[in-house]
Amino acid sequence: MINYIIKRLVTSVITLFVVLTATFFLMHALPGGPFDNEKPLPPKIKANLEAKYGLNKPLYEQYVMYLKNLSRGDLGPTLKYEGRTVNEMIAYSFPASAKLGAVSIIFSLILGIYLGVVAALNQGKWQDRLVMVIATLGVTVPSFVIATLLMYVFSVKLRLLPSSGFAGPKYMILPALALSGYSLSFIARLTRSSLLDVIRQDYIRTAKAKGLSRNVVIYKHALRNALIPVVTYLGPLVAGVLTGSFVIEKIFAIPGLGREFVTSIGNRDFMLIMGTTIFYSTLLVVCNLIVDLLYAVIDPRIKLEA
Amino acid sequence: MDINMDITKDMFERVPESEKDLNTIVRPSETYWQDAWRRLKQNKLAMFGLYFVLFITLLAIVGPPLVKMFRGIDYATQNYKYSNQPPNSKFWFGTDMFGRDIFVRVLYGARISLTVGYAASVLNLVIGVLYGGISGYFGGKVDLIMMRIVDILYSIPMMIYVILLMLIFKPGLGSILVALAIAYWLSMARIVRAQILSLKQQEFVLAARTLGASNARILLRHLIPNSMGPIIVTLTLSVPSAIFTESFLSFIGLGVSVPKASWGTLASEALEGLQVYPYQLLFPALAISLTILAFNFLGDGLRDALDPKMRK
Amino acid sequence: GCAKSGKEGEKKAEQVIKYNLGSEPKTLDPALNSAVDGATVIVNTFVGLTRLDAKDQPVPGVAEKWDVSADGMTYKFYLRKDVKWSDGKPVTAKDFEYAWKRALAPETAAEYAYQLYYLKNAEAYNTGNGKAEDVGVKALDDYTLEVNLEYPTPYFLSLTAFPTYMPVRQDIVEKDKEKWATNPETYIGNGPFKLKEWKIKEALILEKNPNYFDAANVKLDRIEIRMIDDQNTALTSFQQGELDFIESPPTQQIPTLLSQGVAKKYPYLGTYFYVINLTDNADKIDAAAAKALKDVRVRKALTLAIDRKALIETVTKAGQQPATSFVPSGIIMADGKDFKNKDYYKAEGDVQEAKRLLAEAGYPDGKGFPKITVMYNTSAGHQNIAQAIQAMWKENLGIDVELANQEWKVFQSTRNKKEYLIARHGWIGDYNDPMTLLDMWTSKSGQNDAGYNNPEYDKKVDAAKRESDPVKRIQLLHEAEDILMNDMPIIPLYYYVNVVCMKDYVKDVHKSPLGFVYFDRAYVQK
Amino acid sequence: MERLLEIKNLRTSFFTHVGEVQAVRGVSFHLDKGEAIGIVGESGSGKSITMMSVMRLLADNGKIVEGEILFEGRDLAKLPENEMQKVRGNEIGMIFQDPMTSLNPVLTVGDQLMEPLIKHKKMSKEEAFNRAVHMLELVGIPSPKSRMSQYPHEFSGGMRQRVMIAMALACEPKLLIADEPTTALDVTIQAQILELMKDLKQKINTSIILITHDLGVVADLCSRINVMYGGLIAETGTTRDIFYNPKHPYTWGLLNSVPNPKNLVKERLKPIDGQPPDLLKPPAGCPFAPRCQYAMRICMTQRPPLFEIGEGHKAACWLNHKDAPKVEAPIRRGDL
Amino acid sequence: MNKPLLEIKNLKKYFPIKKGLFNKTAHYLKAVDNVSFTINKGETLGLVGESGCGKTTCGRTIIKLYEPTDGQIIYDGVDIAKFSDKQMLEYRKKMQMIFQDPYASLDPRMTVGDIIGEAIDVHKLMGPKEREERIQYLLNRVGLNSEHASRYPHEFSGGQRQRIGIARALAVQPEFIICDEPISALDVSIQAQVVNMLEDLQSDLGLTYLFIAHDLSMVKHISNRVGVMYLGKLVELADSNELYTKPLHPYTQALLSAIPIPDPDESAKKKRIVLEGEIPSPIDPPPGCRFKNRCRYAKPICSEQEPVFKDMGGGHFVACHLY
Ligand SMILES: Nc1ncnc2c1ncn2[C@@H]1O[C@H](COP(=O)(O)OP(=O)(O)OP(=O)(O)O)[C@@H](O)[C@H]1O
Ligand SMILES: Nc1ncnc2c1ncn2[C@@H]1O[C@H](COP(=O)(O)OP(=O)(O)OP(=O)(O)O)[C@@H](O)[C@H]1O
Ligand SMILES: [Mg+2]
Ligand SMILES: [Mg+2]
Repeated sequence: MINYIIKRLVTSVITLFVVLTATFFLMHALPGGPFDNEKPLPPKIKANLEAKYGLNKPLYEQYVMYLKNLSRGDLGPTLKYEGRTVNEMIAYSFPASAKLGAVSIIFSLILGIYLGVVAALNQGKWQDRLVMVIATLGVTVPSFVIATLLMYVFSVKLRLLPSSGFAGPKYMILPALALSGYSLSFIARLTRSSLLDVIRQDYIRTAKAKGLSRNVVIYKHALRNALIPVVTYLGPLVAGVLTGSFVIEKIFAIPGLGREFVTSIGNRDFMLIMGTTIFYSTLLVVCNLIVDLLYAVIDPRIKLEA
Repeated sequence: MDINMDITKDMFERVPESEKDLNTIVRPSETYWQDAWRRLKQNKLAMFGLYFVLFITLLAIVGPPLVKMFRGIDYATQNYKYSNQPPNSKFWFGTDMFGRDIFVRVLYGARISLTVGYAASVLNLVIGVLYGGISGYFGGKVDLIMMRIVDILYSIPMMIYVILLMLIFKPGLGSILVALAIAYWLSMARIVRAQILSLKQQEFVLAARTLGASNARILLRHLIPNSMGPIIVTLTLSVPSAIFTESFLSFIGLGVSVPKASWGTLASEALEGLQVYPYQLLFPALAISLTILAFNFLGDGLRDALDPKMRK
Repeated sequence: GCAKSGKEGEKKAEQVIKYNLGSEPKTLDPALNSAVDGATVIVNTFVGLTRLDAKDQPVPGVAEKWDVSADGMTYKFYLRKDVKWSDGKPVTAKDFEYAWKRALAPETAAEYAYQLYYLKNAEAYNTGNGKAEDVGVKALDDYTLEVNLEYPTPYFLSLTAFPTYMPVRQDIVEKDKEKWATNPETYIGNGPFKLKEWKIKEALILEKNPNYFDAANVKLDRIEIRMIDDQNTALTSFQQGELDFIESPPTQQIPTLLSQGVAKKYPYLGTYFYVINLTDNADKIDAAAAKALKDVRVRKALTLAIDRKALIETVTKAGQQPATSFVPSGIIMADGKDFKNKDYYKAEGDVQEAKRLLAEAGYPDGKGFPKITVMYNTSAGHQNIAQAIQAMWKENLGIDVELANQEWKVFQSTRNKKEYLIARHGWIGDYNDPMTLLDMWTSKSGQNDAGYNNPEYDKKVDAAKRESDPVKRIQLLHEAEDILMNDMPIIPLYYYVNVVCMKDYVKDVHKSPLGFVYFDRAYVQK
Repeated sequence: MERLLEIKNLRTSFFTHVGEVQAVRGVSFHLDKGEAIGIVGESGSGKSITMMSVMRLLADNGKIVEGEILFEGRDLAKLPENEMQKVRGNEIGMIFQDPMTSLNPVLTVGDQLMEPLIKHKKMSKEEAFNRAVHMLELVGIPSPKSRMSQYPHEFSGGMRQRVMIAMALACEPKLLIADEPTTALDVTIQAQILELMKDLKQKINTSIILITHDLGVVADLCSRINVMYGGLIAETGTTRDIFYNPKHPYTWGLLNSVPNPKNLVKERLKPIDGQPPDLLKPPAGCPFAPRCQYAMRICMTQRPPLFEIGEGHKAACWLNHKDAPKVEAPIRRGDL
Repeated sequence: MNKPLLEIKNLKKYFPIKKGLFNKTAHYLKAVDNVSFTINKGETLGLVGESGCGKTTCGRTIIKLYEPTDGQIIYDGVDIAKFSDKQMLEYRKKMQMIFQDPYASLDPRMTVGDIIGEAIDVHKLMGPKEREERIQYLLNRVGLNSEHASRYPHEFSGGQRQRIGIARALAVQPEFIICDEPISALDVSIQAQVVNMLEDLQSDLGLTYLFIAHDLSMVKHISNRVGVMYLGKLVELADSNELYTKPLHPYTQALLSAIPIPDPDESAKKKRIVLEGEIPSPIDPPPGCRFKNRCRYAKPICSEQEPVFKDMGGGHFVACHLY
C-alpha cells in the first residue's frame, strides 16, 4: 500500500515534470509578453521591467531558476499583480474555488446518484427518459449557458438570489448549481448504466432470494457496487471542479482560481501560468490517487499493488 | 389422462430422418447490420434522433442556397432597417443588430457546426481509437508511456496550444480541426484503451493469434469493431462539445471568421443581449440542444443495437 | 454641493457608494500603476501638487501656489503646510522628490516612467544614461519644490494631478518595497480616502481619511469597490441594488439604459480608429493589397465610404461621437476653446467622393481591388464594428474584406511588428492635451504602428513641443493634424465615451475624460 | 407424507421485443416434506425459470401466466410481494450455480450471512453473528469466526458455495432449492459439496429441489427426478424409474450421451442430434420430436400427455400410447 | 503411430507478479512448472486436472500464445520454444487450437464465413473463389450448411458455435490441434456430438490432439493416453484404460472417485474419496510434493523433497513418493 502510493507519486512527479517543462517552453513560445500593452512601452522601460523579473535572461537559465525556486516550493512572483506571489494568489483563490467546488460535488453526487437510481429502476419508462434528457443536456450544454440562464431567472427575473460575489452561503447557490450541470449529469448517467449492470448480477438475485426488501437490495447491495465505476471518474471530475471554472467564476464574480488559470495566459503572466498549471496537475494527480485509494476501500477485491 | 382427440393409427408412423432438418436456425436470416438496423428501428427515440440528424444535415446543405434563390439574402446580408426585429412572418427567427435574418444564419451555422461536429467525430475516431487501441493492445511499457502522454496533454492548458496554433495556421475550419486533433481525442483514447484491455484476453483474439493474424489485423478487425458501443457513445457526446469548442475557438480567432457564424458563435454572441433580445439566443440554442439530443438518442440506440450482448 | 454639511450634528445614515471597478488593479503603487483601474483608486487615496476640478482644469492641491518661469521650463511649487499623510505625518516637498525619482529609477521598472520624461534628464536617468541627481526635481526646503522641464509643457499642471506624480513616503516604501502597496496597514496616502481592506479579486474598501487636508468637504464615509469583470453580471448586480455605480454596461443594453436615464455618458479622451500598414512589411502579406493601401486616394476612399453615424447608432450604440478628425473633442486649450474645431469629412461619409477616388486610383467600383484583411483583437465589440465596416466597404465600394481576429497579446505583437494590412486601434489620452494623440504618429514614435513617416508632420509636432506660446502651439498642432488627416494612415471611426450606470441618489461623482473616477466630492442622497 | 410444494400447470413467459418466450409451458409436480427431488434437462429447458417462478424472482419482463404454486397450501403465485419477502430466505432458501458471482463482492461474508437472520428471525446482531458462525461451522468452514469479517473474494469457489448453502439454510427453511450448485465447480469440490448436502439433508431435514443437467449428480441424492425438455416435463418418476426404466427418448438420449468410463473398449458415443427448440416459437407437438429418432407423425402435431407408466412414473411421449409401435429402450444398462 | 509429433521437455511458464517501486518481479505464479511429455502422431493425449492447475496455460504455451519461460517444445524435430512471431507463422498452419468458450471464442462482429476464412486471409492461401469453396467445404465437414457462412455467431447455438470453432481450426489444414475444454461449456446431449465429430475428423484427416478437460470420463473416452496435472505439475501419465483401472497417484484416485456415476445403484455402492481442502495457490508454492496438504498418505518426505516423475512400467508415469 505504502509502496503503491510511493510508486504512484514517483510516476506522477515525472509526469508533472514533463508537463511543467512543456508548459514552460510552449508558454514562452507565445507571442507577446507580460509587459506588452496597448501602449507599447519605451524599449528601455520594458527592459527595466524584464530585468526586474529576470525575463531578460536566456530561456534555459530562466527554466533552471524556475526549477530551483520550485524545489523550494516557491512559485515566484506574479507579473500581473504587483507585489503578490503566485503562492499567495493560489492560497487566496483556491479556497474560494474549492469551497464552491466542494458544494457542487456534494450536490452533484447526491442528486446525480439519486437521478441515476431513479432512471435505472424505471428503465425505459418516462422517468428514465426525462432523467436521460436532462443528463444529456447537462453534459453537453456548456456551463456559461446554464450560468447565464440561472442568473437570468433567479437574479434578474425572480430576484431571489444574488448574482455576484462570494459573501455567504446564499451566494454559492447559483454558481454551484451552474458548476454542477456537467458533473451531476455525468454522475447520473454513469450511475444509471452501472446500476443497470449491477442489478442483473447474480448476487442481486441472491439478495432478493434472501427475502430482503427492495430498498435494502438496491441501496445496500446494488448501489455500492454500482458506485465503483462512478468513483473512478471522480478523480478528474473533482480536480476539475475544485480548481474552479473560468466561466462560472467570471459570470458570478467569484475570486477563484479557475479565472486565474485562464486569464494568466491572456496576460502572459508566465509565473502564474506555471503556478496554476502545476497546481492543477498536482491536484489532479492527488485526486486520482485518493480516488484509487478510495476505490480500494469501496471494493475490497482491489488490492493496491505496485 | 384423458385424450379426447381423434388419434388414428396412421399418426404413429415414423417420420423419416430426411424430413427433419436438425440444423435449422430458427431465427430469420439476417446479417449483422440488418439485425442492428431492425433493433434500431424499434427504438423510437433513436429513430427520432436519426431522422432529426438527417433532416438538419439536409437542411444545412440545401437550406442556404434555397433561401438565397427565393429571398435573395444570405447569412451576411445586412439591413439596418430591420435591425433587432423579433420573430415575425418575414423573419421567422427575427433579426440581429445588423438586420441579418437569424433563420438564414442558423441554417448557415448548421453547415459549420455540423461539419465541425462530424469532422471532430472522424478525428476522434481515427486518432483516439487508434491511439487508445494501440496503447491497450500492446500494454506494458508502451501503454504506460502512451497513457502518460495523454495525461500530459491533458494537463497543459489548452489556451496555450490554441494561441500557438493561431500563429501557425490561418483561421478557418482547417485550423479548428487541427486544434481539435491535438487534444480532442484524449478521453476517447482512454475509453478505447480500457475497452481493449478487457477484450484482448478474449478467446476470439487468442484464436486470431493462433491463426497467425498480425497485431494490426487483430486490432483493426477484431478489437476495435468490438469496442464500437462505448466508441459510439463517446462520439455522440463529443459532437456537441466539438460544436461548443468551435465557438470558443472561433471567438479566440482560430475558427471561421465573421460574418460566417456557427451555432456556437450565434449562441455566445446572443448571450450578451439575453435580457433585451432573448430570441436571438433561443433559436441557435434550440438548434444546438435538439441536435445534441438527437445525436445522443441515436448514439444510445446505436450502442444498444450494435451490442452483441443485447441479442441473445 | 454643500447643502448637507450644516446638518452634521444629526446622526445621518452612513454615506456609502458601492462602485464596480471592473477588474482587480494590477497595483495601487502610484509609481508602478499604468492602468485606469489602479489610477481610480490612487486618485482617491492620494493627492498631487495639483488637483483637477469638475471641468478637469488644474487647481491647487498639495501645492497652494506656484511660479512658472517665462520660458515655461521651470516651476516652483509652494506646498501647503497642513497636508498630512493618513498616518498623520506631514507631507513635504521631499516626498515628491523621492516619489518622482523613485518612479524614474530603472530598478523600480515603472511602466509609466515616461510620464515623467518631461522632467529634465528624466529619460536619461530612467534609461540608465544619467544620474538621479540630475533629474529636474528638487525639494528646496520642506515646502518648496523646484521642477525643471525638458520642454515647455503647457499642460504640466494637469500632469501633476496624475497618479505617477503622486508623492509617496520613503520610510514606508523602503520598509517593504514589494508589498507596501498591497497592505492596508502600509498603504499610506494623503488623499481623501484611505485603504481599509483589500480582498483580492473581490473588493477594495476605501474609508474617509480624517487626515486629508480637505476632509471637511469629503462627504462619503466609505467606498466599496467591487471587481466584477463580467458586464452582464455587473449590470444585474446594479439592478439588484448591490451596486450603485458601474462602468461600461453591456453594449446591447446601452440604448435602453440611456433612454431610461440609468446610464450616463461622459466624454473620454480617446479615439477608436483603424490603422493602415504603410510599411514594406505589408508587401509580405499581400503585395497587391499593400500597393493599393499605399495610395492615399484608396485610404481616403475607405474613410469616406464609412457611415459613422449608422455605425454608432446601430452597432456601437453607446452614444459615441462619430470621429471626423483624429483628436477628439473635449480638450479645452489655453485659449479656452475646444481643440477640435473642424470636421475633415462628414460623419455620414461621402460615398460619391469615395467611389470617385477609388476609380481614380484605378479600381472603379472596386474592380480589380485586391482582397484586404482587417485584423482586430478578439472581442465581440470589435467584431461587430468590423462586420459593419466590412459590409459598408462591400456595398459602397465593391471591395471584399476579410476579417481576422487574434488573441490580445498576439494581436499587439502583430500590430506592433506591422504584420497586418488594416488593424483596429484605439488610443486613450494620457493627459488632457492633443499632444497625447498626435505624438504617436511621428516617425520615431514607438507607437506609430502604421509606419507613417512624413517629415513635415514630424517637424510640426516637434515645433509644437518646443513652442512656449500657447496660441502658436495650438496652431502648430492643428497644422500637424491637417497633415495627418490628409495622409490618412489611419481611419478614425469614433470618439470614445464613458458610459456608466449610476443610481440617481449618487451625486457629484466626477468621471474624468481620462477615465478616472473622483469620489472626493461625491455623496449619496436617498 | 405431507405435501410441501405442489406446482400445478405452471406457465411462465418472458415478454421481449421479439415476442413471448414461453419458458415454462405447463409444468406440474410436487414435493413432499423431507424429500429431495431432482430436475434435470437440457439447458434452456426451463428448469431455472420454474424455480424462479416459485421464488417469484423473475426478471421484470417475466410473468407467471398461469398455474398455481402451492407451498403448504398457500398459492405463492398470488402472494403479495411483501408476504413473498417473508417466504424467501425464510421458508424457502435458494442457492445458485455460480458461487463466484452469487455473493456480493463488497460486503463481508458475515454481513451477508446475518442479513436473513436479522430480517426474518428478528435476531439481534449478536445472536445473528453466533448463528452465522454456527452455520459456517456446519458447512465445514474452518475457523469460522475469523472468516466472518472476510470478503467473498478471499474465499475459494468451493468455500463460497458452502457459504451460499449456509446462507440459504440459515433460517432453517422448509425447502432448499439448489440450482446447479456444483456445475461451476471442480469434480473434487463437487464431491465435497454433494456430500455436504447429503449430510445436511439428514441433519436439518429440509426438503431439497436439486436442479442439474448432470444425471450423475442426482443419482445419489434424490429420490425422484423430473426430466424437463422444452419448457415441459418430459418424464417424471423415482430415481430408479428414470435410470432403469426410462420411457422417454430424451431420457434415453441423456443417459446414452455420456461415456461409460468402465468401458475399456472404445465405443462411439450416441449423441442426440440437432438443437434444442426455440421457445419463442415452440413446436406444436412434442418439443423433442425434431430431434427424436423415433418421431412419429403425431409427435409433430400433438403435444403428448404424461402417460402413466407406473406408480408416480409418467412420461410425455406418444410411444407410450397403446397404438404406438413398441420400442425397446436403447440404454446400455446391461453394460454396467 | 509411435513417432512423436510433439515433444515437451521441462516446459515452464511462470507469470511474473510485479511488486515494489521499480517493478521488480518478486514473485512468480508458476502456472506450468517443469512439465514433460510427448504426443505421438495420430494419437490423442488427454490432460485433466482441477481448475487453475495450468492446463490452459500449458496448451497456450505449446502453441506459443504465451512465451515459455523455459523448456523445449519440439515439434516434428524442431524446437519452436524460442521462435519469433515471424518464424511461428509457418507453424501456425500446422498447430491449431479449439477454445473452451463457444461464445467468447468467435468474434461476434464477423460472419461465420469470415471467421473460418480468416486463416486463409492471414496466410494468403487462396483466391476468393477457392476461399469460398473451402469455407463451404469446411462448414459441411462440421455438419453445418453452406448458407450459414453469411450468418453471425449469435445466431447459433453453443454446439453449433463450437463446430464453427473447429472449422476455423481446420481451415489451415493443421496436423495438430489443442482442444482446450471444447465441450465443457456444452450441454450433455451436445457434448457427444462434438466429441464424435472430433473423433471422425481425427480418423479422416489423421489429426493429433492434445485434449484438455476436467471431465475425466470424457477425457478417458477420447484419449489414448491421459495426463493428470496438479498445481502446474504433471503428476501422472498413463494409457487411459490403465489410468482408470489402476490409478497410482492419490490425487488421481480421488479424482476418479469423485466422478458422479449416472446410476443410482452404482452410485450408492461407490466409496468416494473426498479430498479435504482446496487446491493451494500456485504463487511460490512450497517445496516438496504440491499435493501433500490434501493427501491421505502424506509422509514427512513429501514436504521435503519433490517427487520425481518416473516410469512405473508400460509408459505409466507417476510423481509420488509412495512409489
Ligand atoms: N429474462 C428473460 N427474457 C427472455 N427469455 C428468458 C429470460 N430468462 C430466461 N429466458 C428463457 O427461458 C428459457 C428457460 O430458461 P431457464 O433458465 O429456465 O433454463 P434452464 O433449464 O435453467 O437452463 P440452464 O441449464 O442453462 O440453466 C430459456 O430459453 C431462456 O432463454
Ligand atoms: N495471463 C496470465 N497472467 C497471470 N496469471 C495467469 C495468466 N493466465 C493464467 N494464469 C494463472 O495460471 C494458473 C493456471 O491457469 P490455467 O488457466 O492454465 O488453468 P486451467 O487448468 O486451464 O484452469 P481451468 O480449468 O479453470 O481452465 C492460474 O492460477 C491462473 O490464475
Ligand atoms: Mg438454469
Ligand atoms: Mg483452462
